[in-house]
Amino acid sequence: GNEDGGSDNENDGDFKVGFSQATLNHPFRVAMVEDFEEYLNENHPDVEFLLTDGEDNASTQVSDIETLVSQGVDILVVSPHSSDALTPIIAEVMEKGIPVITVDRTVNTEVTAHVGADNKEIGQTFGEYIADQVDGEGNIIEIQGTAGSSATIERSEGFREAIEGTDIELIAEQHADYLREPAMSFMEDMLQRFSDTDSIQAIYAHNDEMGLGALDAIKASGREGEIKVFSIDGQNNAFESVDNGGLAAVAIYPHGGTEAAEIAMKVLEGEDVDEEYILEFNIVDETNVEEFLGTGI
Amino acid sequence: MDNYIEMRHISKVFPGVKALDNVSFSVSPGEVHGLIGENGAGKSTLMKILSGAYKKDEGEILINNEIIDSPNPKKMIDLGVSVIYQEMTLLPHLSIAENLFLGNLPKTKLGLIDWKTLKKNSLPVLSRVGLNENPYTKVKDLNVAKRQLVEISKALTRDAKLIVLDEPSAVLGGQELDRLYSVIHQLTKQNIAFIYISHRLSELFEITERVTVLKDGQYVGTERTEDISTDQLIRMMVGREVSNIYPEKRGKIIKNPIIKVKNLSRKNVLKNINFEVNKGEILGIAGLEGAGRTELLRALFGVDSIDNGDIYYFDKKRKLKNAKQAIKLKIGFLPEERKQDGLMLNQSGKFNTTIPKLKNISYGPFISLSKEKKKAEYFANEMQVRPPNVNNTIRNFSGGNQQKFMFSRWLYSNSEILFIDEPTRGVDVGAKKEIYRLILNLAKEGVTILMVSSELPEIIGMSDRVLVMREGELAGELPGDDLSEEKIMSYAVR
Amino acid sequence: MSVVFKRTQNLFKGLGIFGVLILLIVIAAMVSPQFLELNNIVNLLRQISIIGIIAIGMTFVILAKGIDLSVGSTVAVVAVICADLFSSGVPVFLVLLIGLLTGILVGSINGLGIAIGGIPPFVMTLGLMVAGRGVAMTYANGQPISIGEASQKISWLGHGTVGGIPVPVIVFLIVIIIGFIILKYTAFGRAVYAVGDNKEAARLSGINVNLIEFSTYAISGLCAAITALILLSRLTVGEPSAGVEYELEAIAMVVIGGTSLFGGIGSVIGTAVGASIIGIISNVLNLVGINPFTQQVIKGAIIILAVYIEARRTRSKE
Amino acid sequence: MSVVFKRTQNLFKGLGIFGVLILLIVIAAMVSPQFLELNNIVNLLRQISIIGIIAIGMTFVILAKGIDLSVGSTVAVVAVICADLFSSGVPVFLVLLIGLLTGILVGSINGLGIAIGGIPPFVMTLGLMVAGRGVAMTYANGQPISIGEASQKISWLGHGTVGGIPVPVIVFLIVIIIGFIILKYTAFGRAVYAVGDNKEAARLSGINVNLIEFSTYAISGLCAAITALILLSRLTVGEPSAGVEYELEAIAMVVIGGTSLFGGIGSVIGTAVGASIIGIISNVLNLVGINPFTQQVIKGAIIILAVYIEARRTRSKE
Ligand SMILES: Nc1ncnc2c1ncn2[C@@H]1O[C@H](COP(=O)(O)OP(=O)(O)OP(=O)(O)O)[C@@H](O)[C@H]1O
Ligand SMILES: Nc1ncnc2c1ncn2[C@@H]1O[C@H](COP(=O)(O)OP(=O)(O)OP(=O)(O)O)[C@@H](O)[C@H]1O
Ligand SMILES: [Mg+2]
Ligand SMILES: [Mg+2]
Repeated sequence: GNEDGGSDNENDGDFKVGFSQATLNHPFRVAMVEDFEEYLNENHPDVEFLLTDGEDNASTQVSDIETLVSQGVDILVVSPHSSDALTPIIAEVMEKGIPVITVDRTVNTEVTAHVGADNKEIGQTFGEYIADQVDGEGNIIEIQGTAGSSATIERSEGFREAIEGTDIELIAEQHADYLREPAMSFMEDMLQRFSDTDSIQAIYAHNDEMGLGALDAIKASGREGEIKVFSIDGQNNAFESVDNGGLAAVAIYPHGGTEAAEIAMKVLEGEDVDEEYILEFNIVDETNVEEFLGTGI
Repeated sequence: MDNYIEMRHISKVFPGVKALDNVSFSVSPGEVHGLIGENGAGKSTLMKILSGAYKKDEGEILINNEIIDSPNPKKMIDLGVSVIYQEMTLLPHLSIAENLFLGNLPKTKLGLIDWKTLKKNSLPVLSRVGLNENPYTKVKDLNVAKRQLVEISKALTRDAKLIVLDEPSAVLGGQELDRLYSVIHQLTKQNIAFIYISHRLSELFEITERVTVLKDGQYVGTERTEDISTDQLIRMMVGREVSNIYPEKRGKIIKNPIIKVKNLSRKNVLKNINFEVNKGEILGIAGLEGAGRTELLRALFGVDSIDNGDIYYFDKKRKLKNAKQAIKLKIGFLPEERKQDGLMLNQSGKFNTTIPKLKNISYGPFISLSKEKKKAEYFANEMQVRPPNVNNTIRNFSGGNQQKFMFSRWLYSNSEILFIDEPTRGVDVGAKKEIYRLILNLAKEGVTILMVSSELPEIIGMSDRVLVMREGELAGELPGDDLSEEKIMSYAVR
Repeated sequence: MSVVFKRTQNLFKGLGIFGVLILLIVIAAMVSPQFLELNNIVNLLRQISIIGIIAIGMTFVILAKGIDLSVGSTVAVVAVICADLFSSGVPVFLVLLIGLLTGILVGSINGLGIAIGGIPPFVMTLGLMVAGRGVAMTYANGQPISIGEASQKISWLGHGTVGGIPVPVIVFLIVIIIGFIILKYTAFGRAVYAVGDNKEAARLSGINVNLIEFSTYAISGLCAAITALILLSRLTVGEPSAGVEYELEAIAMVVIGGTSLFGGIGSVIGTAVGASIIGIISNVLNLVGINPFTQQVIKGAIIILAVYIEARRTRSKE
Repeated sequence: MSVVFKRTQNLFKGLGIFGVLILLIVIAAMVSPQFLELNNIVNLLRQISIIGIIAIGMTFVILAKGIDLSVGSTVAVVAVICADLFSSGVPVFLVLLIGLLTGILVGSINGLGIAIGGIPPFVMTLGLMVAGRGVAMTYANGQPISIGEASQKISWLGHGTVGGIPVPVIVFLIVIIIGFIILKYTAFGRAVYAVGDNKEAARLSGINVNLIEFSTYAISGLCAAITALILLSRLTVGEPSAGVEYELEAIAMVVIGGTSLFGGIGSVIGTAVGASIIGIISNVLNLVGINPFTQQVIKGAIIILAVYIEARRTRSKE
């Protein structure tokens, strides 16, 4: 039984917030959770916070949510592994009267609120920006995240839509699991395959780690003047790299951890919230990098 | 007399070895047919071809005068040929009953295994070989002798018309052998034939009607046992005279105890054992199966803990904790079950020879491969290993030759004390004689030897003194010049 | 006496890791009051079922001295194909059948390569793990495939309950019981043990070793397919990335349950216990609300400890 | 005659999977003109080195009939700790030393649990794999730790070259050579084979079986640490998620190289060949520019095929 909302002057200590994270094997995901928890600690230190790690596996995340519900959470915050797979369980939770906030990724059922940026939109906007940076023509290599993950799919789709109709050619692609080392190895192979000068204009990497890995490979080959590297997320070391003339630009993908925490508390305290909270995103390049140094994840 | 089974012009080549070269022979129904030859002569290979386990390169197999094309194990079993291999082929983690009927388990109407019937069917078969065990006992919990009996029972369950016994006496002792003989005798009356492989020629005279001899993969001849003498058989096998396989005994051994055992006890297996062994002495240890002889050697070698008592080596009390310490004291141990406890089967002959003392072939920390080969070859040569290639994997050597490598190992290690458990199991006459000569020479050079054996002639022929064990106790001691089977047995059973 | 002694000893030995499980349950109940609530137990059982079913198939493979790394990819292949069929409106019954057959097919490819081709199981199933993932990804173009309308029709498989027990749990139990009966009461089952124990000896006893080996992989593929279908019902999408690392977890369940990776020793009951142990650890750590990173540390430690206790006990008896 | 015959045959047998490697190289050169370019070869070798070094350590473990699933997590633990030390300005030499010792320590924990505790290697190292990952994540708080200024000072390890050969490749070669010498020319190496072949016989031959088993895990941990340090130099960050699935790839290299998972048979040269085969497949598929999903299908197929060819050849000789 859920004690529906609670009375007005209820103490924070009675609240139990459950957060189901799709995976913690990624800095972006960790930062989201950390900011969320930090907000609670600072503003509502008595709220009980439960966190689960879906281990990059939809079915594990479904189990996690079941466990959180059986622990009697008053609100469920979910950063879904993938939209469709989490839809049934979230619908189930909503039916039980437990409010649900989705972060970063939506599901195909009604939820109390959604917080997040739109991966596809970022892919598209960033794609247009990149197209602009290479003057609308040339060869680009895409380094994708984990195969089949929705961030990968959407970041790729948006990007492809953006460059469609331009003279830009996508000459190679590979999955590097959002990790630096595989991206670096792949880039090394590509530098062999396209060994002629000016045969590659830019690299589009689905996250900063991979972008930095590719950049290292390019530097090692001495072709850094020739190839521009673009990446997404907004890690501090990526900003530093932009500042030092490494990465050409970084699209900040806001994770919305803090915002989600704010909204969650509002819901618990019975306030009205918007159904959708779309986060703004920024593109950081040498022109504006200074304001962002140190603000990243 | 019609032949039940006939093998014609069989040849088989292994990489580098012609194991069988145009061998023909036949067995009649109800006959016990001996098959003998030196280690590596090709006996086991011939039987593996008969069972369908190996493919022959040339030749044909006939059963009841019909050619069997492409024999395989299942087919040959169905045709009534059961082979009990030298290396046992029971499944240790399954029960006796399952091993007996594997491939032919009784089923209920639902098609499930009928465990009750399985047990019921097992009991009479087991009693036919005199094995008094719960059929649900796992085979791994049985000792070698009992396992061998299970193997024989297994053949019985398959309505075998021909049972091949590849060196049963290599694992069975006196009592079990007697029981086996009587089982064989019974079965031949029911027209079941046997092929009996053995290196103990005396057995052949006891139970076989005919004997076929192989040498170096070739057929030498088949003789009626009544018509031939031991010496003639040996000549056929070895190609020369081998007389008097036991060497001349020496006189009295000077009292100079190298090992002193005082009040040695180990829970349930060894009870308050006291004795001494003198330098250069060959001390025989006799007893029935399960008397605790193996356990005694293991305890002395430091690989089984002892509950009570002291052991002195070279006049110093020591409590050996593992084989390493024993080897450091220049003690060597030839275990009874060489495959389980002795050999690294996937490694080469030279590897197996040199493993306990790699220092002897090393320069500083590094092994010299040429030294390794030279040393191993030297001892393989001493032991007359066949084929004499120490680079070959141990697995591919015949049983007797594997044992020779075990001897090589401890000779190579310069052992001053040697514990040998059943030293000549599966070893051919020629090699046996070599081994006996070798043991005696070692003793003459001052090596102290404890020899456990179930073969009484061996104990009598070799020992300077004999200890008889019974149920974990020392039942008696006999001087070397006053030994007879009767005397030993009178202590062993009571 | 000796027989009675052996018997009780065997019983105790059979209890072995089961005793560790009971210990774990007691501890879990102590640290978390919710643990023993019916809801949570049902939950827990359902969670275990998913990989547990695969682990039962894996038990057959490992008993016969093999290993199957391809189960996770098999799940993905079956999931995307069936999702596609569902979304094209193919009747439920037919899709389920095709799904199971696909699983058996993948298993059979493993079986052929290993039993006939003589390829070491690790390499063969690793190859199929990599290739299978590629097939699933290619088939689905890297995207999850929604089963669409069909989600209603097969919802019973993942979400239904019978007498309060979730259908996946019932399926798991059935798989365990069938597995138990096959291994203990059929000639095939005994042959699996025989092959794992000593291949050569099994061959010489007239067992068709190739056929037995082949069959264990087909069974493993079938079990993976069952899991895929349950997942499909629960998630309503077939993800080409489904089942990643399932092979490791399934093998862990089997091995923690006391089955030897060197073949011939073990049982499906052990595997069920192993699955429960792994499931309980995750569940209770989540219930207590421990930080996920710390959870991993504790989880690893408990796995080691559980098997250590069992190893100690077994050893001290000798 | 017979001896000469045996010799050539042994040589050929030694060639075995090496022959498959040569075949693969020929095919690679045919399908991609860039493949044989010096640059690419250097590249390829460097890529192989990372996991190849781990695979050499793994060879020791597997030869002694063990398995080490914890290598990937060991890489992560060493990487984050050393990154942290680097960023705190600890001298390079000291950090490297601490890194290597940490690797040996993790390996030693495995070794203790297995050799003394009697825990099956799969479970022990799986437990440490899970727990180790948790430790790395906790230590780094889930975020990559940058090595900061130190990146200049250890750049030589990941990026340097000696006579045109990258340092990681040189390290890999040294590890191979040392591994080869130990296994072939030292008493310890012999003991590893003996233990893997027949533990009881090894014990009765005076080998300290526990010590040998223990040491193989320590060696494996050391190798994982070497890889971690090279990665750290190459990536300039210590990622707590580094090394995921390295264990699988390392074991694959060992097994493809002909080492038996049942112990006692194999060599580091085989492993080096296995590593090369895996490396070449990825490299050439990238060079040819095949779709990533299709790449997986082809990669899996080639792995199976390579070992199948070898299995065929070995078998047909019998
Ligand atoms: N699998 C194999 N591979 C290679 N050579 C083999 C193999 N099996 C047997 N040989 C060789 O074939 C020959 C005959 O061996 P076999 O085992 O038949 O001898 P045996 O007469 O049974 O000897 P023993 O009395 O010692 O058991 C030997 O030279 C042996 O080394
Ligand atoms: N692994 C074991 N498990 C249980 N009992 C054992 C085991 N090994 C030996 N025994 C028992 O210990 C006693 C002594 O056995 P041991 O092998 O020392 O006898 P032995 O005189 O050497 O006889 P054998 O000729 O059979 O080797 C026997 O009662 C035997 O059944
Ligand atoms: Mg033989
Ligand atoms: Mg004995």
